[in-house]
Amino acid sequence: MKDTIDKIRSMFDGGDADEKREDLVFVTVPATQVVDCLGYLRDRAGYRHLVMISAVDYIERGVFQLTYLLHSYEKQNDIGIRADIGRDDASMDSIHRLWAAAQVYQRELREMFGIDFPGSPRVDEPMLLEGWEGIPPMRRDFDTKKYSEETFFPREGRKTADPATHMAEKNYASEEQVKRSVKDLVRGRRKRKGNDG
Amino acid sequence: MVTPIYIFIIALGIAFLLPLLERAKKGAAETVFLAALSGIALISWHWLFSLLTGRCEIGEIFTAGFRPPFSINLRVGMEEAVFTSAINLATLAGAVYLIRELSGRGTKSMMLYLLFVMGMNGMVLTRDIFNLFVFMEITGIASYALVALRLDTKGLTAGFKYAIAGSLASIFMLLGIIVIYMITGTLNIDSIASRMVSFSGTAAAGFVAPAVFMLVFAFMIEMKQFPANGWALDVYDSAAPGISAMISAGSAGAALFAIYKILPIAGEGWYMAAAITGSVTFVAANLIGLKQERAGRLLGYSSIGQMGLLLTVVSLGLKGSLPSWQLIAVGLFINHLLAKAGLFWLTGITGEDRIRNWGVIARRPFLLMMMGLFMAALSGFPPFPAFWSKWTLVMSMFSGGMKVWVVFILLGSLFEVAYLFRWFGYAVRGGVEDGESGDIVKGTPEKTAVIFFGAALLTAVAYYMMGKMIDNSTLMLMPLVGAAGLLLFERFDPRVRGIVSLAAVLYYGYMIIPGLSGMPLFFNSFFLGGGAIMLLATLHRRTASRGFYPMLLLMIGSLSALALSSTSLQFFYAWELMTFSSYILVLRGKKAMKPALLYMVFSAAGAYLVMAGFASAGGTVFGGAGDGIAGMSGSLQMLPFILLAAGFLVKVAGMGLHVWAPGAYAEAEDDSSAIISSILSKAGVLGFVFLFIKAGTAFTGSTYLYSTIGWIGAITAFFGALYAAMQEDAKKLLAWSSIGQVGYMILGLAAMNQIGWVAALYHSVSHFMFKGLLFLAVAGVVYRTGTRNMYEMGGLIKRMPMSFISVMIGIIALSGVPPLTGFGGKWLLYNALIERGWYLQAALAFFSSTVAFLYCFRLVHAIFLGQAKPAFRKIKEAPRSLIAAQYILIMAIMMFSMKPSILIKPIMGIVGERFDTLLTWQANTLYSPFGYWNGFAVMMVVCALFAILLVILLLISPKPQKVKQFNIVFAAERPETPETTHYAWKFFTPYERAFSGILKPAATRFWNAVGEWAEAVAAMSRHIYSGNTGAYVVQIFIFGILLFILSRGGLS
Amino acid sequence: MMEVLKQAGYSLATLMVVMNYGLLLVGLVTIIVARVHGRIGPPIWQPYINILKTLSMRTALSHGIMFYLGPVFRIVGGIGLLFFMPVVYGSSWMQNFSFAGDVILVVYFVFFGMLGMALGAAESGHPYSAIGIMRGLAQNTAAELPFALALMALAAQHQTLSITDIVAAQQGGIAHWNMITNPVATLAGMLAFFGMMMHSPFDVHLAPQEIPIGPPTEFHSSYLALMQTNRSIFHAAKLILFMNLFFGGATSIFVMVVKTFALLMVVVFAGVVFPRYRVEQSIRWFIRIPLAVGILAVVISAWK
Amino acid sequence: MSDEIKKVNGIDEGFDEISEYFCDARPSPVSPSANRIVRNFQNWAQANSIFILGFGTGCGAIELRPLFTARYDVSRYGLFPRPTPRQSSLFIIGGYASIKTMKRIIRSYEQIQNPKFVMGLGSCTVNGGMYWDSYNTINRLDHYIPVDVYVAGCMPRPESLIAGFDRLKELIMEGKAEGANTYAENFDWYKNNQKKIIKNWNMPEYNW
Repeated sequence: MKDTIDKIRSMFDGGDADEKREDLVFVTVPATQVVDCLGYLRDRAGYRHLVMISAVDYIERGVFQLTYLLHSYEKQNDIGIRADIGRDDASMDSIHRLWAAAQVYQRELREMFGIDFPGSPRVDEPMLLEGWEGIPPMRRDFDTKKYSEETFFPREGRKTADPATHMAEKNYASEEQVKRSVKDLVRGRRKRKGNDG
Repeated sequence: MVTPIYIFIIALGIAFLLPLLERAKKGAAETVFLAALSGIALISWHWLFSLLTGRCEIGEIFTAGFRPPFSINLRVGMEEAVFTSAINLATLAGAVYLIRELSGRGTKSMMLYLLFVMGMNGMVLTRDIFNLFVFMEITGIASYALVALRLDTKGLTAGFKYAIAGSLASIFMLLGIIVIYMITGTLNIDSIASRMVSFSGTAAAGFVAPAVFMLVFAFMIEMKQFPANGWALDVYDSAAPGISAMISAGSAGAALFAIYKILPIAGEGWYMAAAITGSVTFVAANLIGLKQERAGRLLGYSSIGQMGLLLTVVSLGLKGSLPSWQLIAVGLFINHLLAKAGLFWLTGITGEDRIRNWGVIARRPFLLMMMGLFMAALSGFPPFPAFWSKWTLVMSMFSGGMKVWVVFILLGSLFEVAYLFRWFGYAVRGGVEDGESGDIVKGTPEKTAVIFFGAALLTAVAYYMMGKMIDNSTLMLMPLVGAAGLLLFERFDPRVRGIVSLAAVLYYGYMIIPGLSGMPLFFNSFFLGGGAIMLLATLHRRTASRGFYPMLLLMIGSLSALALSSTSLQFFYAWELMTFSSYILVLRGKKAMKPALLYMVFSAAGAYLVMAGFASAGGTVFGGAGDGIAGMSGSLQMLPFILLAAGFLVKVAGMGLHVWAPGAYAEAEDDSSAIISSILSKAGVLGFVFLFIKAGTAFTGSTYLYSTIGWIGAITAFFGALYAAMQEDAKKLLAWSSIGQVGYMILGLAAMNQIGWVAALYHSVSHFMFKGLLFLAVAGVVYRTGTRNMYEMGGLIKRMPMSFISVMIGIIALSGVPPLTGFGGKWLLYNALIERGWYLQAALAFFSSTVAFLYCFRLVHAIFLGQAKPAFRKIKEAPRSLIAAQYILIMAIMMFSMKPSILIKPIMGIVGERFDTLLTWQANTLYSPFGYWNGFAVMMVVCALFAILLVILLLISPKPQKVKQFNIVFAAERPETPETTHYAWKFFTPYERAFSGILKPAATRFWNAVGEWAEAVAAMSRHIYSGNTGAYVVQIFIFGILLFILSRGGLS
Repeated sequence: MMEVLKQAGYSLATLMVVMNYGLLLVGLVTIIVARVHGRIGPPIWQPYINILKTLSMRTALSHGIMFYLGPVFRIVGGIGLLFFMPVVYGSSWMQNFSFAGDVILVVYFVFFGMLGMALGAAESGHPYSAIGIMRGLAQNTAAELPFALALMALAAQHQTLSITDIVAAQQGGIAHWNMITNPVATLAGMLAFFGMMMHSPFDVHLAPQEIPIGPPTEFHSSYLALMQTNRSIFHAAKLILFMNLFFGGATSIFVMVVKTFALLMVVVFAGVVFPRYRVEQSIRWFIRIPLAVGILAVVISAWK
Repeated sequence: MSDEIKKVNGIDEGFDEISEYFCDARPSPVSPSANRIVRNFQNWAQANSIFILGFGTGCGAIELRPLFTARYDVSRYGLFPRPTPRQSSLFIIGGYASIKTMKRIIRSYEQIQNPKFVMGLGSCTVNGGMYWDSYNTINRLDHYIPVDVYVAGCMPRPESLIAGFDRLKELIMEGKAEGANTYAENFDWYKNNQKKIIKNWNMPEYNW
């Protein structure tokens, strides 16, 4: 694992290793190096299994952070390759030639984040959002509540409440009474004590 | 009486004059040359005419005025006259055909040709053995030169090989002649024969045998006997086709005549040896012919085979084993002469040697017709001479107890049929493989004329022989006359031709049917009526359909003749005519080349079995359906029964012998399929009817034979239905269904009781109606959609409702569901089988009829129901004439369903008193010993119920919204495309899986293996002809040794 | 003419009896199956309510003329089957139109409805309908094989095909029933009976989870009402056929009810115990043991 | 359909799949029988024989299964599962409905014959439940198809469902469960709502 990380860092301009666990390490590499790096990991280092591809919208930094999580059956550990890509016209090299299964993740990322993977099969077909227009819904600048209220005829009378208070008031009123009076009692005694003292 | 010397004078004189004439005037040589040949021919015809009319006696001409042995004598007898006439006729025609090429080569070629003709005449005429040798040499040398005339390597080497073989033969002949002269002191053939006898037992007798051997050996080489015939094949292969024609037709004939003269000298011991050699050659040459791809060589094998057959006939005739052998020999010879020459000539016209490329001829209907005619003649189809000869030959051989010979001769003929029709198949359907010879074939006028002349002559001889051979020849000629008459209309619009044919069939039916009764009436009204309906259906044709109507008419006519026949020969004549015409009809289908060949080979094999059966039955009069014969005549024995039954089983496609049927039924043109499947398949049923009437049940082994046939029928019914359910092709499905349905008929007939026969005949009619209906409806659908794959169709009910109704009625009738006609047949059949005690067969038949539901449903579902395809969304209803024919059939079905008695009562009358009466009628109810059936009541109840319930549904149902094809509940989805929504392909897969154990095509594999085996043997044997001269010489010597051994065996 | 009308009236009466009996049977079977599951099940008259409910649907749609006629064909097949069969032996009014044909007619008439229904269902264009039909047809034909053999065994035994005569031959106590006199044929017939009744384990053609109820997927409203009615008639008619063939027929309605009920229970109990066969499995099953039994039956009966 | 298949089948430019393959008729309300006795009788039959088409869109579907088991056994009340919409009369939406699912719900709903009833199962069908602010699940089912009975809860127990069935039966008997007619009468409103969320509307206006 250590050797592999060193190799990545030396060969693919990797950044510092972010070791989450003994068997899970993340390394950030430049976006242009990702495909080579993954190819190396798959063919040379034994990380043959693509666990997933995910994205995080760091709107503050203006990037999407892509994470390719790989698993090695021999070494029984995982390496995550991270890469930052710009949020505007987000695009990334497709890795469906390395793992055919990657096309599903890439389709999903295209649909949910608007990250394009040119060349990936069926990448433009929606999986869930048939005929979606506008900002992809997983981007952080998409206001889902507003969208829902505008689109889905919200039912009147919905309000949010703290479940604990709500339950206490609605279902356990008498117990609450007792509790409160006990509290008051205790508080009063304290007060009195204080007064006394 | 013109003396034959003139022949030689003319030939020699003109030959010498030709160069002078050529100098004198350009073109005069050709005229004189042809005039000379005509003169020679006229002389021989004059003899023939005089001898036939009895105006003169047999002429003996003594050349030097002395009697033999002091001079050479010539004889002009009947045989000589016939042979010289035929040869001179052929050579004259051949000269006309060749005239351009001959004149192109200069006068020397014409001289050679004249010498060649003279030599052949001399071989026939002379009675002097040395003179015979001389003429043979003349012929030989002339022909080497003619073969090499092409001046290419092939021609020259072939000529060289010919010369080598010829000189070997000459050496032996000369040696033989010398020795014989030494012993007998004479060269006259007649006196040699008589003197030879007197030498037996003397010291000279030791010389006789070798001398005779050498003589016969030499002639055998000249006769190109197997295996000493490699050189001859190269000759046929490489000479110009016109020359090959002459060598094959003429010089081989002359050699045959020579050996006919020589054999008596050799003595009786040689007859058998010669006959065996001949038949071995016949079989071997035809077997090897199977693998031939080149037209010239193929015809060469055929020629050699024919010569072998002729040698067999002549030797056996001389031996005295074959009565009326002269007729056989002359028939075969003339047939061979004209047909073979005709085919060689055709080869010359097309200029195409590879038979795969013979598609070039397909665009010339006339030449194609000629080719078909010659093929038919060569394979021994009626009415050509070979048919009558072969029939007489087989008959006489059987009566002479020569059964093994029959087997070999029929086997050889079968091979010949196979390769000839393979070639014909390529010609009709093959197309052209490479573009180089793709242009249209053009014959020069004189070549075409010669071919036509040959065909006409052949037909004339056929007509003559037919008049001699067959009783009631006028009636038997009717189908041919009708077909020939229709040829005159070929230029007209197809619809005109169709209407003329229809009128012809109707008029013919109107003329003959009133005079009939019994089985002939039944089958004739069935064949002719059915034929008329089917003809009506063909009126939709817009394409040229050349030759379609004549052949159709011929087939319908021959079926009618079949039912009318009163002797075995008539029956067989009609049978063969039907086979040939239906073969042509099948071959007209677009992809029908292979199925048609298979059909032809199996039909021919079946026909030979039938012929052998007739022969083994001896002089039994067969046919005529035993009108007026009360009960069964019981005059057949086991062997003829088996042979005939086997022959008919081929025709009805009994399981195991069925491999031809699916292809033939399915690949024929769509409307022909209806005819072939619904009408023609009944010919076998008719055969069985006639056979069973003749055979009765009294002979030895009858119980087992009938139950065997019964089982075959039941198994056929079962597998037919099972395979039908697995087909993707609508026509194949119907084809398999037909095979199965005919199985029921055979089962019913084999039960040999009244109910069974009524069942079989009733089912025949019923099957004709519903299967014709289905095939016509499918024909309409295929015509419109352009595909036969059912899964490509679907939802056509909206576009073709009339066809849908036809198919629906058809399948209800077919599946045997009451109240339509199909049920009657099933009911009668089970009663018959129970009466016979055949319970297991009955259960199997029952099961088969339930399996029939599978394919019935599939047919209607995959084509008409389910999802409509966008490609067919604007398709039109089937053509009107097809629909009209279908609705006539529907009306008939409805009528017979409503009142089954109007069909069953007459059938009961026809079956008549042959069996104990088991069926009785009471009002509308038919009673059997076991049950009863009231078709009328059933129909009424069903109709009433249907009407009442429909009204109820209309009353209780809210007005339905009409929806379209995708308005289905598709698991909350919408169907993507009609193609993926229409469930039709491999419909009964689970069924196929469950029955996988018995669905293996065992019969097909078996017959494939037989075919491959035959081809492999042919391919192997073919390699002995390596083309190497040395090898050929070795073969000649090996042949000599074999012949020697054979003659020892024969002499002892 | 009067004769015919009288017969028609009688037959109608028979039809009413059998239809109600069949409906109650269907209800009862549902209850029995529920009890086996440990449930209470619907009331016994639930089939009536179901039919009334489907009849009270206010809309319907049609895929074409055959779709409309399919259920009619189906119910003609069911009623026809009943009409060509004597229901109660000796009863003057329950002979129906059995004079029109014998057992072969009856057996073939089973297919009439099946074929018509198949046409109707296929017209809907629904692939599941086609699959269901394929399965139903395939399985039914296989079941016919042992049945045909059993039938032939009976024909061999009694030398008749008339149902009335077969029933008549079985009169005079249980010892004369074909069940006793020809046990092998009865066994073959009963094995086929499982398939012909189309109960579990031979109900893959309906396969509700896989090809939503197969052939009738598209049928609804009044079409469905007709088919539900037919289901009861057809069920009862098939039971009566087997009762007549193997179990001595019936001399009164009471006997008919008892016998057919007992027969049905055999199938129902087998159905609740065994899981469903796939098509090729059931076909293979039919062409093994039942086929062998059937052949044995024919051989024994013919040999006698 | 891909262009290739179109070409193979000779489908020209003007070929419109929707109008070619689907019936384009609009639904029309069918009023119940005018005769009160007949109407009541029919309503009684409808109420006592309810064929359920269950649409297990969400977790709620798990609560449907126990209904048919020995413990709850709704067949006692004349309720039976039915796998095809054509023969069903009660449509149960078993939980949250995403937009993509809505398309299928609408299709199945329209394929049920009149009279038809809908039961919304679980809070998600009432107001979106815990997915109330999702970009992809609807909030109120009754804006898309008429709903007769809501059974609230997350998830409601089978007992609640049985209570819902009782309520439905009452409604049917009273003749108040006329969702199909409501739908036909307010067809345009429903279609507008549906089309607002379903962007690729590749089906006919009304799925017969």
